[in-house]
Amino acid sequence: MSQRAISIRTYLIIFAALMALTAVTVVSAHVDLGRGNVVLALIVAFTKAVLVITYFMHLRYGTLISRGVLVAGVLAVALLMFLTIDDLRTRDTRTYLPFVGALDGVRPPIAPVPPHPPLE
Amino acid sequence: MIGRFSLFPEQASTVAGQIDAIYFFLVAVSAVFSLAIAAAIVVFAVRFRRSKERQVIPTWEGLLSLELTWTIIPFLITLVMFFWGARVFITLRTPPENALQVYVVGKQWMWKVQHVEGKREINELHVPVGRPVKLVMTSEDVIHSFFVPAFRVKQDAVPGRYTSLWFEASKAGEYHLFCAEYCGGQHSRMIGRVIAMEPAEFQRWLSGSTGTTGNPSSMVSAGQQLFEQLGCATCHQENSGARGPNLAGLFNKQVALLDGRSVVADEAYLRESILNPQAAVVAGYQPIMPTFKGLVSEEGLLQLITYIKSLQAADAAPDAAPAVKTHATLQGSEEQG
Amino acid sequence: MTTTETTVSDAHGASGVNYLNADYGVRSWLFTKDHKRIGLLYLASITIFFALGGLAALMIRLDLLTPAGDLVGDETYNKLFTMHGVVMIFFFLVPSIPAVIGNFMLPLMIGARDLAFPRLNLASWYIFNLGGAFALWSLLSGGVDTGWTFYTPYSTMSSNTNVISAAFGAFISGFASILTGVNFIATIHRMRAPGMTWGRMPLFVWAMYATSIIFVLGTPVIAITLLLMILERAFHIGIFDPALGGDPILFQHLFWFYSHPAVYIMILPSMGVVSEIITCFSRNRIFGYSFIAASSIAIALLGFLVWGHHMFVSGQSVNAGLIFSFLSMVVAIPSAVKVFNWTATLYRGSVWLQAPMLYALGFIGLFTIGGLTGLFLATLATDVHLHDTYFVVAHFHYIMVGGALMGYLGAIHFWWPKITGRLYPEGLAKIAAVIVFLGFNLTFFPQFVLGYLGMPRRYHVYPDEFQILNVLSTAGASILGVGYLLPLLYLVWSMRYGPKAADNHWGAVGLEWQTTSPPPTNNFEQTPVVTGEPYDYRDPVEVKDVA
Amino acid sequence: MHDAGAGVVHGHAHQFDDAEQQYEASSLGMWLFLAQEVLFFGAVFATYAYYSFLHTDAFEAASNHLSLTLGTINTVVLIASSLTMVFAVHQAQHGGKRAQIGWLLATMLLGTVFLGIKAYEYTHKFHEGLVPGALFTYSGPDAPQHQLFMCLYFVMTGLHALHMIIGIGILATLCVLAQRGWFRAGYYTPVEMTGLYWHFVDLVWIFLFPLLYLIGRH
Repeated sequence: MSQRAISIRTYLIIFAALMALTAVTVVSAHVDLGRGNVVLALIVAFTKAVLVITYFMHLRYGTLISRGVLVAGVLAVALLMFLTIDDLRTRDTRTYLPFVGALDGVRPPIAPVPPHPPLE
Repeated sequence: MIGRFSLFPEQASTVAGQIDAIYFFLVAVSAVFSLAIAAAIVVFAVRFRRSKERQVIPTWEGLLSLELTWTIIPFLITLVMFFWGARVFITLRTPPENALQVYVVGKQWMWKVQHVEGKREINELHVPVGRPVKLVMTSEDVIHSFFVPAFRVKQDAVPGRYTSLWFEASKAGEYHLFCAEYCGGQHSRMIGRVIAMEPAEFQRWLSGSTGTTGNPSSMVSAGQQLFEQLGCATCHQENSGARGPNLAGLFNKQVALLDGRSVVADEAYLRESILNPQAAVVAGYQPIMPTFKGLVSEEGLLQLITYIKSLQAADAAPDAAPAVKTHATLQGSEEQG
Repeated sequence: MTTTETTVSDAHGASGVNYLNADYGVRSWLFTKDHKRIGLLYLASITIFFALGGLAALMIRLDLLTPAGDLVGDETYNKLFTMHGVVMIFFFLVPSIPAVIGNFMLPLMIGARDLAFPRLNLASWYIFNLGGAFALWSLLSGGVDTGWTFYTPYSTMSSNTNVISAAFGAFISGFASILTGVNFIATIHRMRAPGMTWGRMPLFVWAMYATSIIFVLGTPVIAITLLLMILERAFHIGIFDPALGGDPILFQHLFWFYSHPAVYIMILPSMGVVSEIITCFSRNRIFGYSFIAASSIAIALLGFLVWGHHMFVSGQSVNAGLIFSFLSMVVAIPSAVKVFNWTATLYRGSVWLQAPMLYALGFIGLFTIGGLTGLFLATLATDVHLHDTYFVVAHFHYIMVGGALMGYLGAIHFWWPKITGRLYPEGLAKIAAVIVFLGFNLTFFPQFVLGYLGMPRRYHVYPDEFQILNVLSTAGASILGVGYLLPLLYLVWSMRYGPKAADNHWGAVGLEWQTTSPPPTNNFEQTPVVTGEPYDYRDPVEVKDVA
Repeated sequence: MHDAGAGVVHGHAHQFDDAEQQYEASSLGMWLFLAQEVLFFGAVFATYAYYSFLHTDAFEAASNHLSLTLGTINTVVLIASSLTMVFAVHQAQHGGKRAQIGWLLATMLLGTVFLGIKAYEYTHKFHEGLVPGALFTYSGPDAPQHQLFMCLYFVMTGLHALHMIIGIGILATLCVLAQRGWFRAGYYTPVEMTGLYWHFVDLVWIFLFPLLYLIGRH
C-alpha cells in the first residue's frame, strides 16, 4: 500500500478550520444580506466539503478517476437543479397561473362547489 | 367527421396546416434515411455475401471526412426541425388578445365547460369558426389533458393551477375531444365533442335558452335533453346492473336509504339528490354521484324533476329495495387504497 | 490478432471441467460468486418476467380488438398496461443485457478472472429478485393501475390499487442496477488484461461502461422519486400535493431525469452487441471504432440533458421546452453516427447471414425507424399533437422491442455456443428471426398511423374509426408472440440435445473466444496478453460449417 | 461496500493479481458508490431547492421552527466524529489495534449523540404539532407551505439519520473484526472505506444544516 498517511497535525488544523467555518456560517446567518445569505452559506458549505474531501477522505492522493466520479455526481445534481428551477422561473403567466399565493385579483371563476346545506 | 375511417386526421384549425407541413417534412426525412440504410444493408449483404473462394481483405477502417459528413449533415437537418417546430410552438403557446375566453375544468372522467356568458356544458364545447378561442383550464383532482386531434392542440389541465390553450377553428363540424393524460378508471370514457359552428349560429346557440318553462311537454322534453346532456343517463338506467337507482315510477314511492331511513321520493327529495347526492344515498348503491350544484340552473332543476315525474314504471316491477350489490362495478373512489 | 499464450485445451469443452460441471447442487448455484453463473441466474429471473410482461401485452392487444374493449373491464385494462409497463421496463429491459450478457461476457472480454466485487454481484441478483417479489405481490393482491410512470396526484391521492408495493419493487430493483453499474466500472478500470488499452477494448465493453455511468448517476434519482411518492401516499403528507403548494410537474421532472437516461440504459447494451455481431459476421474490421466508442459515451452523458421532451404539454414553460427540444436534437446525432458506421462495416466484408446477423441487421433497420420517429417527438410543434398518443407507443416500442430486444436475442444466439457449449438449430433460428421481424412491423407500424390520427394511449375504449388499425396491430402481436416462443423452445432444447460447439464456433476474434466453450471457472488458464486491435479479421479463419 | 474484495483475509481475492489492484478497485468502487449517494441526496436537495424557490418567504419563516442551537451542536458533533474517524483510519494504517478500536468507539459514541439530539428534536416537533400529515396543527400564515417545509425537513434529516444508523452498524462490525485482528498495516481497506462513507454522511449534514436551519435567521 503506498504510504499516504497524513500527519495528525494536519488533521487537527483541518478540524480547526472546519469549526471556524461553521462559526462563520452560523454568525453570518444572523446578518441580513438578502439573497447573499444563501449564497454565502453555500460557499462556506462547499469550502468545508472540499476540505473534508481532500484531507479526511484522502482524495488528495486519490486517482484521477475517483475525482472524476465525484465531480460527475455533483455536476449531475447541479444539472437537475438548474434545469428544473429554470423551468419554474420562466413559466409564463399566460399559460400557467398558480392558485396558491398567485395574483390575488384573479378569483377562480369556477368556484369550488360548496356542499349544499341539508333541506330542513 | 366523427365515425368515418380515414388514414389522416382532419385539418380543422388554422395551425393544423403548419403542423402537418412539419409532419410531412419529418416523414420525408425519415423515409429517405430509413430506405437508404435498408437499401445499403441489402445491397452490401447480397454483393459481399460470404463465399468460400474470395479472399477477404478489409481495406479501410475509418474515413474522418466520411464521419464528419454524416455527423454534420444530420445535425443541420435536426436544426431545421428544431427551429421550424419551435416557431410554430411559440405561436401555439401565445394566445391572441381578442380570444374568446372559455373556462374548462377537468374532473375525474368528465370535462365541465363554462362560457363567460354563463352557459355550461359537460363533455361538449361549442365554438365559433374563424375566431380564436382561449381555454383557461384547471383540474379538480388529478392531471387531465384537453386534446382535440382535429385542431392539433393539447394541453394538460393540472390541479392547483390554470393552464391555457388556444385555437381558432377554421371549419365547421363536430370533432373528437379526448383526455390524453392517464387519469384513472374511466380515462378512456372522458371524451366528448367539440362543435365548431358559424358565428351567427353560435350566437343563437349561446343566447338560446334550453326550452321555455311554460308548457309541461316542452319542460319534459327539455328535462330529458338536460338528463342526457348532464350524463345522468350513464348511471340511472333501466337495467339492474346500472350504477344509479332506477328512476322509472320513482315519484311518490317509499325509498329505503343506506343509513336505514326511508323517505318518500317527492320533489324536495329529488331536488336534494341532484344538488347534494351524498345526503340521501339509496340503500345498495355506492355514494359516487357527483353534485350538480352550480351546474344546473333552478330552471334546469325544475325541468329535470318534471321529466323524472313523467317516467312511469315500465311494468309492475317489484318495488322491493334492490339487493345489495355484491360486486361494485365502479370502485368507490372514496375508500383510500 | 490477439496472440495469446493460453494453450487452448484440446478437449473442446466437452469432457473438460468448466463452470457448469465444476460444482453441482442448488447451493452451488444460489451462493455462487462466479460471474458466469450469476449471469445465468439473471437469465432465468428475467425470462420469467419477460413471459409475465408478454402475457399482459397479449391481453391488452386482444382487448383492443373491439372499440368497446370487451375482453376485460376498465380497471383490469388499466392494471394490465401498468403491469406490462412496470414488469417490462424495470424487470426485463433495464437488466436484460447488462445483467445477463454483461455479467457473463465482460470479464471474459477483458481477460479478467471475475468481476471486481463478486459478492456484490450476487447481492445484486438477490436484491433484484426481492424487488421482483414486491412487484409480483402487488400484482397478485389486485394489481396497480397508475401506469409505469406513477404520475402524482393520481398515484398518491386517487388510485386505490396497491401502488406502494409496486413502486417499492421498482425502488429496490434500482439498487440492483446500481450495484451492477459500480461493479462494471470498477472492473473495466482496474482489471483489464495486460496490453488491453482503452483503444483495444471491444465495443461491447464500451457500451457496458456507458450504461454503467447511467446506472450509477441516474438510478438514485428514481429511487428518491419513488420514495417521496410512497411517503406521500402512505402518510398523506403532501410533497407533490398542489393543495400544499406542491407541484406535480416537479414529480415529472424528477421521474424523467432518470427515466430518459433509462431508455439509453436499454439501448446502449444492444448497440454494443450489434457492434460485436456485425464485425464477426461480415469478417470485417469495425468502421470508425473510435467514433462508435465515443458515441456510446456521448449518448450516456447527453442522455442526462434531454428529459424535458416528455413534458412539452404538461405545463412546463415554453422556455424550458425550447432548451429541451434543442438538446434532444443533439442527442440524436451519436445514434445516427453509430447506424452509419455499422452499415459501412458491411462494405467489402464477407456477410454471413446466420441468426445473430439477422437479428443485428433487423436491429439496425428498426432502430433507425425508432430513432427517426423520436425526432417527431423532439420537435416541439409535432409533439403537441403526438404526445400521449399511439405514435409515442409505436416510437418507444420500435426502440425497445425492435432495438433492445432484437439486440438481446442476437446476443443470446451469438454467445449461446460459448455460454452452454451447445449449438442451437440454425434453420429454426433464422425462421424465428424472420417471424419476429414481420410480426413486429405488423404490430407497431399501424400504431404510427393511429398516433397521428389522434388515438390517445392507455385507452381501453376508442372510437370506431380506429378499429381496423387496431385489429391489424393485434394480428401482428399474435405473430410476434409466436416469434418469441420459438427461441425459448429450441434454446432450452439445445441445452441438452444440441450438438457440441467448438471453442470458437463463429471464428470470432474476441478474448472470450480464446478460451474453451463453456469456459472454465477461472475463465483463462493464463491471463491472455492483447497485442493487436480489437476486430482484426485480416486472415480468414476457416469456419467449420454447422453439421 | 464493507466486504469489498476482502475474500481472503490477508492475501487478495482470486480475481485480483495483487493487493494493490484490489485496493485500487475497492477505492474506485467506494467512490462510485458515493457518487451514487451524491445523486441520492442530490435529488432531495433539488426538490428542496425547487420548493424554496417557489415559496421563498414561507420557507424562511418555516425554518424558524427549527432550533438553531441543537442544529449547531449537531454540526460540531458530526465534524468531531469525522475527526475521530480519521484518527481511527490513521491508527489502522499504522497497525495500532487498540488505539484504532478506541477511535472507532469514539466515532460511534459521537454518532449516537448526534442521533440522540435528532430524536429529541423530532419529539419536540411532535409536541409542537409540526409533524406533517394528520398531526399538523400549525395554523399560522402560509400553513400549507410550512407543512411542505416540515415534510422536506423530516425526509432529508430522516434519510440522513438512516445513513448514520447504517454507518454506526458498520463501525460496530469493524470493531469486532479489528478485535479479531483482521487488519494490519498492509491491509486496512474496510476501515478506510468505512471512513469514506462516514465522511460522506458528514458532508451531507454540512449542506443540510445551513439550508434547513440557517435560511430564516435574519
